[in-house]
Amino acid sequence: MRHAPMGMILSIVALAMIFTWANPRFGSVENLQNLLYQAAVPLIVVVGTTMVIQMGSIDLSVQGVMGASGMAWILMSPNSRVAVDFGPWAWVAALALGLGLGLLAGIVHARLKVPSFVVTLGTWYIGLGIGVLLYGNGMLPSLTDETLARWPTRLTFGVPNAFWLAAAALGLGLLVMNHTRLGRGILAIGNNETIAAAMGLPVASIKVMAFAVAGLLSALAGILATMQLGSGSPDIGSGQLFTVIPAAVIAGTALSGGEGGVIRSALGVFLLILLNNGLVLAGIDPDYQSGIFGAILVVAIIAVSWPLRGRLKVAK
Amino acid sequence: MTDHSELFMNRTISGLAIGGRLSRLASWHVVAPSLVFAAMLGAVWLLNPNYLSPFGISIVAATAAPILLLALGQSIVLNVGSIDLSNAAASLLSTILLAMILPGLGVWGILAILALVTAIGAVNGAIAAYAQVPSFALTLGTLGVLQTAALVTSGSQTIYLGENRELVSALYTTNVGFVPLTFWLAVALALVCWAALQFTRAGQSMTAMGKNETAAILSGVPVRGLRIATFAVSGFLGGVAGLAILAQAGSASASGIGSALLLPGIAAALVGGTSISGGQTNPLNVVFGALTVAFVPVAIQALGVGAQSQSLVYGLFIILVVALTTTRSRGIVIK
Amino acid sequence: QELSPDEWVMVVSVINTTNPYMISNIEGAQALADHLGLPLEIVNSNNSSQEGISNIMAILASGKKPIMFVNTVSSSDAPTIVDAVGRAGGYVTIWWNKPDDYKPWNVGDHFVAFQKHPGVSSGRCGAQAIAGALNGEGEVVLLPGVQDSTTSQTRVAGFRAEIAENFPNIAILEERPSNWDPQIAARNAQDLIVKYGDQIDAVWSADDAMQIGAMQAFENAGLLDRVKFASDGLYPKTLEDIQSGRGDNAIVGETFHRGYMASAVGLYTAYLAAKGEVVPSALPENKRESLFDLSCVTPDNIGDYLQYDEPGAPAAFVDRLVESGPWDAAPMPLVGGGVEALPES
Amino acid sequence: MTDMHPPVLKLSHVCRSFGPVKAVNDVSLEIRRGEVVGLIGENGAGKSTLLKILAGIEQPDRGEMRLNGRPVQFRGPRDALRAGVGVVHQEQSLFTNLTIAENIDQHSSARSGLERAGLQDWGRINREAARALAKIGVRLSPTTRVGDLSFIDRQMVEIARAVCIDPGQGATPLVILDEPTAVLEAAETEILEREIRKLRDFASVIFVSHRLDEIMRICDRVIVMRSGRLASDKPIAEVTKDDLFRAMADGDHQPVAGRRSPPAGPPALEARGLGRAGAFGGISFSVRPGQVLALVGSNGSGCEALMRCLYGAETVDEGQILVGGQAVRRWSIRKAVAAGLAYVPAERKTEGMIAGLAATRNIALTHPGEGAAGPFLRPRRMARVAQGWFDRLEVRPNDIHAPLIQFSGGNQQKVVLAKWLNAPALKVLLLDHPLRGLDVGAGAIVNRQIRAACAAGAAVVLIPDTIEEALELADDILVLRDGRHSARHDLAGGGVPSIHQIVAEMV
Ligand SMILES: Nc1ncnc2c1ncn2[C@@H]1O[C@H](COP(=O)(O)OP(=O)(O)OP(=O)(O)O)[C@@H](O)[C@H]1O
Ligand SMILES: Nc1ncnc2c1ncn2[C@@H]1O[C@H](COP(=O)(O)OP(=O)(O)OP(=O)(O)O)[C@@H](O)[C@H]1O
Ligand SMILES: [Mg+2]
Ligand SMILES: [Mg+2]
Repeated sequence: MRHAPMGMILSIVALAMIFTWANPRFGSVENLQNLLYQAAVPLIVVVGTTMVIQMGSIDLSVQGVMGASGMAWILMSPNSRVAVDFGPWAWVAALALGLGLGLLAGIVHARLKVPSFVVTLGTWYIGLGIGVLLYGNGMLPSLTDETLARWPTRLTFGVPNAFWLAAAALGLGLLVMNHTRLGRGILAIGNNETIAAAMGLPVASIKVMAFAVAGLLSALAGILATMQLGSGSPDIGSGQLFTVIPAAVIAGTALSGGEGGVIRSALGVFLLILLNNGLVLAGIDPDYQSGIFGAILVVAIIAVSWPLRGRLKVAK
Repeated sequence: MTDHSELFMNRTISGLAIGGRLSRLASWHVVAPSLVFAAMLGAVWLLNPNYLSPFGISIVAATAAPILLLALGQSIVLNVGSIDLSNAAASLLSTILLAMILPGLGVWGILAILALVTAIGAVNGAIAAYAQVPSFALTLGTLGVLQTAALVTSGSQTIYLGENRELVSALYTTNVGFVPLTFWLAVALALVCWAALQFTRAGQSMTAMGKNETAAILSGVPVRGLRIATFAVSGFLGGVAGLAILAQAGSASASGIGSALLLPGIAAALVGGTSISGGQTNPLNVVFGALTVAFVPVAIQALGVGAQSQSLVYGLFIILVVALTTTRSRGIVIK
Repeated sequence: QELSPDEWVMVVSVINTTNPYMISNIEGAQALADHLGLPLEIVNSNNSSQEGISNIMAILASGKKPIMFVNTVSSSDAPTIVDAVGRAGGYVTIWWNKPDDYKPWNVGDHFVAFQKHPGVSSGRCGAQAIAGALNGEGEVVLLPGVQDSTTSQTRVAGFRAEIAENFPNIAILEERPSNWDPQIAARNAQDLIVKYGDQIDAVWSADDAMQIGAMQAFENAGLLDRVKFASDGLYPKTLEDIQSGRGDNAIVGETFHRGYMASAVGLYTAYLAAKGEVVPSALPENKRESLFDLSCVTPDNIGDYLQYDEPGAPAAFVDRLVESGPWDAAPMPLVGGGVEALPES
Repeated sequence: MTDMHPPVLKLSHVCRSFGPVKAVNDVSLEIRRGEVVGLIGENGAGKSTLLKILAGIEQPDRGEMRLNGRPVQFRGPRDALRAGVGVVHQEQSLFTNLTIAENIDQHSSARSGLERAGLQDWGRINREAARALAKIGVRLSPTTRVGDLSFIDRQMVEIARAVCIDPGQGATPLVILDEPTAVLEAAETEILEREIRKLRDFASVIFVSHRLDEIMRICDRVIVMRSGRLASDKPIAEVTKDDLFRAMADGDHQPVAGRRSPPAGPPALEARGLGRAGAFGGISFSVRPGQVLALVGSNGSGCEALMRCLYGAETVDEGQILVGGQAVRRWSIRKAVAAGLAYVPAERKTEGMIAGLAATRNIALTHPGEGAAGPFLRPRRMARVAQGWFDRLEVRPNDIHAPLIQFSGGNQQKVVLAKWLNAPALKVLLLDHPLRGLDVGAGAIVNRQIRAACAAGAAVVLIPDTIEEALELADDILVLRDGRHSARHDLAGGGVPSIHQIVAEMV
């Protein structure tokens, strides 16, 4: 699957051409900015998701973590519910919450040896629960600080700030995966965990750190999504999981680990965001939207896998 | 790692081997699902014995039935190393279709729908087998397609089953030992699945395939056919789950119960000791997995947890239960 | 003969515990339970039929008899829940969603009633408000809720009927169902802004949660000042926006109904049946499948409704309710019954 | 010269059991500085287990271990690496998705400033790897992905990794090689031998092999294990090959039955002008029932690809395969198995067996025989079938229900063979390195079974470990060079070539 990016890029270009043909506004600068803006949150999430998948584990907790940290952030930032402003401490607290949930997942998974699928299903609900508890019975907290609320949409060099934040997360992901011992350790574990342990890699610590980074990034995404919406909700992450995992998978990040990369997953996110946006712009009947989405997903992965078929190939 | 069911396979054993056999039988992951469930029952009984009244039991069993059916299909698919994310959607679609055609076609309608969802499963399997795409991604796509199919065939309406209702509702209203027939049907199917895995060539080959597919291919195991068959079974069991849901609900809609059964189904399979990386499942333990998953809300209720803390406690519970039931033999990689 | 708190429990089942409407549901149930001296259990469905039913079942399994108000996640949940409540020896009122053919009088006394606010009049309120603000001419986009929800469907039908009947110069550009979810609404709104540019004159949403998301999207695009909004529910945030005149008085129409009223009325109906003061099978059909009055709110008459959000309003409402009975408590008298007839459009 | 240093390794009364199996039973030994010690023993004697204890993968149940005079207790492989123990495991253990350099770096303890900050110092890693590769005379680019390497090249990377273990402050590293030569060809074995001799300057070496010649050439001392115990420990000068045989073996092994003259008759398997792009081309041969054909060629000559094509596991681009005189169409593994072909792959763990599945079930996987009635299994008869094979092949331990992973390599191979021998009508047996990692006794058992299969009318195509093996077993030898037919020898017909001659034809 190491040659997938070209296929991804071609699919994106092909889709873009079809959609532009269906509605010329698709290619407008305004829509490109819109796409970058919409892609920002899943892009941040997908960096962490990809790391975890490359390690051969899976992280289902993103929506819960987003909900918890989004709520924590808005309640500590200038908002309509409580008159407080902890400034940067709101960020610190919200990110720490995400980091904590990631650490919890990582530790339970790596030390207690519980499959990551279940642990992160658990932390998903825990995060959601924290979000719900923070929400309490009060009224909807909305951002009262104009500067903060406008920050994600504001353009810097023609690109929305939200996307710059995502780009920074992508850069971090690339740095970690290609130039740190943590990243290379993640790849080694994804390739063969037994060997990694036999080679004396600190497998458990690497796993914990990978989940921690994923939790941190989900928290960042939760903050950004809250800022984008202008108000807080424990459900702020809803739907993200079913964007980022397909994105990583169609981009060739094998769920068995060891393969893929953040750049590819990012392309996967763009493909899905573009698909959704294009279907709206093309005026597809909403009844059929998830069906078309699913069908294209199926066709896309078949197209990616078809040339790689082989008698002894194992695709799980 | 060892397979306790080997016990049933050979009675001509030497004294030394008996010891090994016994320790295999008693190994924790084999007994864990039932013990964990029993422990939960015990704890709830201590908190409030009312929950274990015949009525309480019948309610838990009724809730567990569709979860169990989906979990069975899922564990069969997990056993070959794949995953079926579309089984709950297939089940939902079958509920809707059943509600639509049962009044006209009666029993034939049931058979037709079961055949249809089995075919849908087989198509999933065929694509996975012949295009060699990862099932996770593939069935995520099918999930979307099936959701749309449910929405479109129901015309975005709730379909209320009027005529011929008794054909399915009897499954729910008939109780055997406080427990509705739907649950016993699911248990019977679990037995069939267990026997099929243990005592048929296909079942044995599926397990082999889940443990090492390359070696299975090179051993001449028909992996494509088996993958298609597994997904078909998953589809079929999804259809039966649809039947159980309709028996209980008497109505169906695209966002109704069933749409959210995917994760409970997977959780039940895992709590039942099925390995997410393939090659290990025991359908009989999945019964306890499903009961546990259905019982967790009751346990939370019995603990007196407030509505706002429910998610949090549920999350902790899932982790705890699976932590107790996971197989951790040396050398096994937990992903 | 009062009902014993050892034998009976009041249950309010809500779709989640963060939506303002649902929070209000809980407040109403609490106020009534306090008034009647019964314990209250809260069920959180977490937006999922499966979880809702599981949690309700868990409460039923406790052995106490339930007096229940259920805000169903999906219409098809109703029969399952009603059946289980019957087996538990309790009484239930279903709010908002049930299959049209599923009639309380065909089921039994334990299915006390089905109650809702009419969606058609809600849609009509929104259409009138928007048409008025646009002087009868302009282009609108619609953000319905979950596609197979009757609540959303009836509201959309009402909106479309009102426009078709009375406002020939208002054009509906597009419908984008947004799942009652502010974020999906915001995303769809963004895409629609790109698609239609400044063609859009007004946005109608099937509930305030989605309107909040849509307004944010238009604000981000710098278009909030020139687009009008109407929706259903008058959430606190919406009330605040109307009062502050956000976006050059962007919100032009709302409907008024409060969650605490719905839950108090529903629970009280079931309570009366449990107590035997009302025999459901002896009631006329429109009291078992009931439509309550819904008020249209505009920035002009909003002052009339502020009293219902004062602290203590739920308790005051419960007092009125117990005095006047469930079908005649201001400001939501029973006005009709049966399946809501969709207007031809 | 008297050695002033404490022994590099000293084991006292080390034990390790797996359930009832005493894999390592009260072993005490010393390895001195600069010594190369051979470790031999039958399959299942406990060699790998002992080495795993040294590598920190297994913990001893009892006994003491001292490295360079200090008592050590390894909680994991990391501790062992830190203490200076480097290992080439019996199974390959490389990360196929990483570069050669990164794999080699796993054993190095050098850390630059960049790395102490958690960053990957590609410069240092690549430089050091290049040095390690040059040290053992392998020309590979350190930045190549290991997944892109051939099997042999990977083995060389493993060795490079083990030899770059860092001595640390004054301490002598211990390099452990668990059957490193089992998968190597003659030329590479020579390189390895040279390298091991060089290691003497700064390290001690434990070297496991079933090839006694190698042991005699390389080692200073040889330790023999039998059933988990130390059976003999003598300087190489004091032993002969025969002594070693006797020390290893529990009993006498019957010699392989002599070569029979091949029966006349139609060929069971025939290749006509077979070719596959990038692997081999223009290959023609035929093999008759009862006949053994050996495919001989050096690393990369295309033998293994050819065998996979015959089995239908790979597609051919040109030519024809004929089975029982009939040209096959749309050939596949399933059809091959149905036609009575059997294939024992070289990579046993990953391709040959289902490690987690019980031995009975591995045997019943393809041809359950009387173990099944139609689609149904008959567990009791399945067990009887398995027990029959366990007895015939002398599989140890004698527990047919144990998962295959719990058997030693040689015993696993016997079970793999049993799976195929259980075929009701075995026509062609395709054997890729069937004796890889087997001891002399097990090898003899396997060879006897191959002969028996021939006698029963099966044709055998064999890729042998060594040319000696080919000369011993085969009726016909086909030599391949760079995927092309290079020579053919009809041994049964009388023309027995010398090893030299065949080597010359190979390169
Ligand atoms: N400076 C370097 N020296 C040696 N090898 C390197 C160096 N940088 C990267 N590599 C190796 O080359 C491979 C390709 O690296 P690259 O940065 O292109 O990653 P990638 O496969 O494109 O993943 P991604 O999608 O995350 O960018 C990596 O797997 C790494 O092992
Ligand atoms: N993980 C394990 N569980 C159970 N038994 C084991 C395990 N590992 C090894 N054994 C048993 O311990 C004994 C020694 O095995 P070991 O692998 O050390 O043999 P070996 O001398 O290396 O043989 P070979 O030459 O075939 O590699 C064997 O009987 C084997 O079955
Ligand atoms: Mg790159
Ligand atoms: Mg060994």
